[in-house]
Amino acid sequence: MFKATIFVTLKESVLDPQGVAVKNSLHSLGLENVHEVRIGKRLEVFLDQVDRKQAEAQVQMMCEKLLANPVMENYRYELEEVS
Amino acid sequence: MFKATIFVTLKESVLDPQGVAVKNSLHSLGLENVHEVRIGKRLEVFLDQVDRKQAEAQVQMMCEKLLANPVMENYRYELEEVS
Amino acid sequence: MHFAVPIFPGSNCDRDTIHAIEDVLDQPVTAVWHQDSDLKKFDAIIIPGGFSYGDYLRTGALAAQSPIMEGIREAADQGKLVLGICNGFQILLETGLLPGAMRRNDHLQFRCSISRLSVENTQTPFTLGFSQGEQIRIPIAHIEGNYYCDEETLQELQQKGQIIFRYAGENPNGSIDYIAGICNERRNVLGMMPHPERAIFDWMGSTDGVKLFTSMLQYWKENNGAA
Amino acid sequence: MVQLKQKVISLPNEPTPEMIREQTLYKELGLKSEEYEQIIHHLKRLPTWTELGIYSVMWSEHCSYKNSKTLLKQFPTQGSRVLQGPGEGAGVIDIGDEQAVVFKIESHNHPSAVEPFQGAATGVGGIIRDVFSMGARPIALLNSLRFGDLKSSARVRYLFEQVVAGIAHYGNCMGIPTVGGEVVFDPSYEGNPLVNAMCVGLLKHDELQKGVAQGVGNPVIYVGARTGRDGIHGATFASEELNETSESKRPAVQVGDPFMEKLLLEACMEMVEQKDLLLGIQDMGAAGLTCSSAEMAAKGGYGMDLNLDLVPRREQGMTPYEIMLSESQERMLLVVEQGRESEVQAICDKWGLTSAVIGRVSEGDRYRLFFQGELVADIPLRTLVDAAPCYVQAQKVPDYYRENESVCPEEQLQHIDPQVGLHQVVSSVNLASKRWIYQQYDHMVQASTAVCPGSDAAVIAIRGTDKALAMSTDGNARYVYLDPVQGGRIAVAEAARNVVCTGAEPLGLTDCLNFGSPEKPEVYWQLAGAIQGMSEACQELNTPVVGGNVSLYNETKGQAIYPTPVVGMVGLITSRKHIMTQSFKQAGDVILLLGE
Ligand SMILES: Nc1ncnc2c1ncn2[C@@H]1O[C@H](COP(=O)(O)OP(=O)(O)O)[C@@H](O)[C@H]1O
Repeated sequence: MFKATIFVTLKESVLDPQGVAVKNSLHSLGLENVHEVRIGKRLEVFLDQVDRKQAEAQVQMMCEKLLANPVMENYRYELEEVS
Repeated sequence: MFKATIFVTLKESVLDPQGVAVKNSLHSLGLENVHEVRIGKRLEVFLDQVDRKQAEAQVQMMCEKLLANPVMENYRYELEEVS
Repeated sequence: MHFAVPIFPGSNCDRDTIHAIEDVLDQPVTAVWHQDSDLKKFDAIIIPGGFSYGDYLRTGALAAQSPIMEGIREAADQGKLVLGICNGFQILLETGLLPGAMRRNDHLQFRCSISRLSVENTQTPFTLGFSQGEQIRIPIAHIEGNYYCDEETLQELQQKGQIIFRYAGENPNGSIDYIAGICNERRNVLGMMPHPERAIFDWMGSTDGVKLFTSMLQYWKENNGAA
Repeated sequence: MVQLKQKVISLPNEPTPEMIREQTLYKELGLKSEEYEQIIHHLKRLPTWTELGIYSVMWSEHCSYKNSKTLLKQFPTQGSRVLQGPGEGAGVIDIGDEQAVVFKIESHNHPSAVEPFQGAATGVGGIIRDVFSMGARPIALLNSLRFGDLKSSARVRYLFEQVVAGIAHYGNCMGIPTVGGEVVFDPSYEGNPLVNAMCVGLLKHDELQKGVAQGVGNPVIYVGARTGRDGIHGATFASEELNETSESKRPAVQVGDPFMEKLLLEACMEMVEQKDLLLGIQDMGAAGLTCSSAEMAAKGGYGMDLNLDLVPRREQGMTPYEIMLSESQERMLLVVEQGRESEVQAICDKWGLTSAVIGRVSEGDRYRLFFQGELVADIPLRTLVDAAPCYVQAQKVPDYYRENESVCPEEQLQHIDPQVGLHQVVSSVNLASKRWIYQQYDHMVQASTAVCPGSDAAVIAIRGTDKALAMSTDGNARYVYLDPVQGGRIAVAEAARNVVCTGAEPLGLTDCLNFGSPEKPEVYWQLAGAIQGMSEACQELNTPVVGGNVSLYNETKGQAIYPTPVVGMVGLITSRKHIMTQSFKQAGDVILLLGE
């Protein structure tokens, strides 16, 4: 079995309204030295698969087809064998 | 300046409706060997701070007070000095 | 009976709630900005629905940090009535004034419809005008109404009669034990996902929300002896 | 800013005026050679890259209606109740008691084809701003959607689901009920879905605002979200057909922030309540800061100086070109009397909004932009707005129309078993219940919805009166395709019938004309016919057109969509007792059929 940890983040020039709202809220908590917050996703996907190459291909495909929106988001992943 | 990368995940015992939905979608994409998906957040927080200890304390506090909900979430973070 | 309706950036049922109090109870009601923390002069507080702070991070989480929450906490401690509707409920959970947390609806979509509820406990200031087990119809409109708490908390809620409303029939969001509304142990703080302020005239499709407001007024009169 | 003789400079990292001419770079901005020559004529010199960008968006179909203007003149726009016809953010119609209803429909087709969730969401955001920039509080949203055959591909399903979710996201968060709409699935929309959003608002007569800049020296104030590089050239993008290179030319996707817009709405409402504070207000929508500032100045008959260094920005290193053409969402431009800047600022501060004085109204006709101390554009203002080119295209009756003339549908129908036919009709997705859609929209927020989606038209009660407003969006593109004139009439008549069925008298309408490329004679024929038919019906029913939107170039791979005019009609119900719904009420009631 493989576990893929996938990180999906917004592209640089895409507005992250959530990050801005959280930043402002941190300021009002007294943390005025926070000057940027960006929020992305972290997904853990567990795959029944013995072959690393194939696991990799599958993760690649799910990122492209479903997990990340290529118009606005970037992704990267880590793959590790687990039992 | 410090950059904190904070991971917020749902506790094991909490059913994650989004994870379940994504799993089902992956199945219908033909990836039937996916047997679990868990979705969490990854936040990047940039802090104007010179002292590592203080940065750490601040990150700890923002996680406890705001970024994670202790009823259903866990968090962990990594702190790195950036320029 | 003087009501306060706190307004957060992004609240959007504030006006509806104010109108409901005026139309149903004809009592004074004041909109209070989230930066004010002094709520001493009010007898009850209704936290309205909406998308405070855009629902960013977690619904209700950013509003829970507002200065006004101090005032609300104080009011709750003093036994004043605090009602949180929809986003108001979510805020009460995030502040810890009510136990549990809210997740996204199990079908992941926003759901707006008139839902059937059953009144599970009439021994509260909010429901004394209903009859036990009464089936009522009140609109819901939310994407995060999937109430969650751990097993232990659930048992406590059940044993102490803190579950006030349950969805009758279809569960529209996957909430644990069909929960639509819960109160605190002292029963002066109620959080509910359905919107009673949207069910006060026939032309709205239901008038079942009226009794919730009149119950609050009746309770207050009984306890304050005032008219 | 009185450096009168200052010379316009071209920025080092941009093409020089000479390069633009030699390499015909203006074509990349969607300008034709004749148009480029006209610009030179107006400026009496070669335009800089910044100036060219400004002309290109101001002269795009989206902003100038250059291909449709002459046809649109046919629409009746007058009426005893009309307080504001086409030309402002939205149309305004009197409903008595010193109140007026404000409404407008607008397309966001191309952005939705690329990024359906954000495209639809920002479409809703844009139309809401159009309405509250008139001084009105938005009270309802509607939409009209077209997608390809739902069963044909996963992409169509994805577009459909995401568009609905995007509309829901924005409207729900704003707290404006989405009370109606329509959706049709047809293969002609496969690669080019349609997303038209309509907003209805309510105002008191003395709160009516206009997008106009007045008074020499008065400050021009920017309010709302910071400017980023998103959506640059959105207006031009909307005025071209979608093809393989669309992907690469695509502007950075605009992300909607309904929370920001809610703050902007409330802040603007507070300013409107201060009765005499605002002299002019306009939304920065398509073509962003350029279009809003130029139009405001042109309408006021003044010039304008803007200092781009003062524009709040989200990203570093933005050029004047980018600042002027960005279509970042949730921004407004205001003009107030000199000395009252602090009142605006106080309200913005309360709502946590960024605001900045970015320029002044000036005497004369110059539109001048300053950046880092240099003059980067100096344009005769009126040439941006009034001198935009205007085209009357050639028309040609399409072959399909000729071929269809010999078809006799009555005869064809005789060969269909009624039982089979009925079964096919009722099982069509176009006829099916649309509850899956509208249960995702909060249609009850504001607690005034008297008739929810699912009936002919929605009804919104007006608090403090016995009145109510009925509203509906309708359009049947297949009819328009088969016979544009007749189809145009039908679109208006259907909307009027839906409104009447709730107990309302139709007041007027807004329309969105979704067509293919006007440069194709067959498409232009469709457009002309549909407008003619709609105009006739409007005349007949006494329902003036008080606003609308044109979306041309809806094509993929050279194939145009069905000609799709969408009508958004609003009607007045004088007493709540008159409100009707479409469902049968009880067994034994008599059923009557009216009409031919
Ligand atoms: N995209 C949509 N958004 C909101 N409501 C919709 C949408 N599509 C359809 N509806 C609602 O569903 C109901 C039926 O729609 P439709 O099938 O188009 O019927 P009709 O032909 O009577 O207009 C109407 O009340 C309409 O407002």
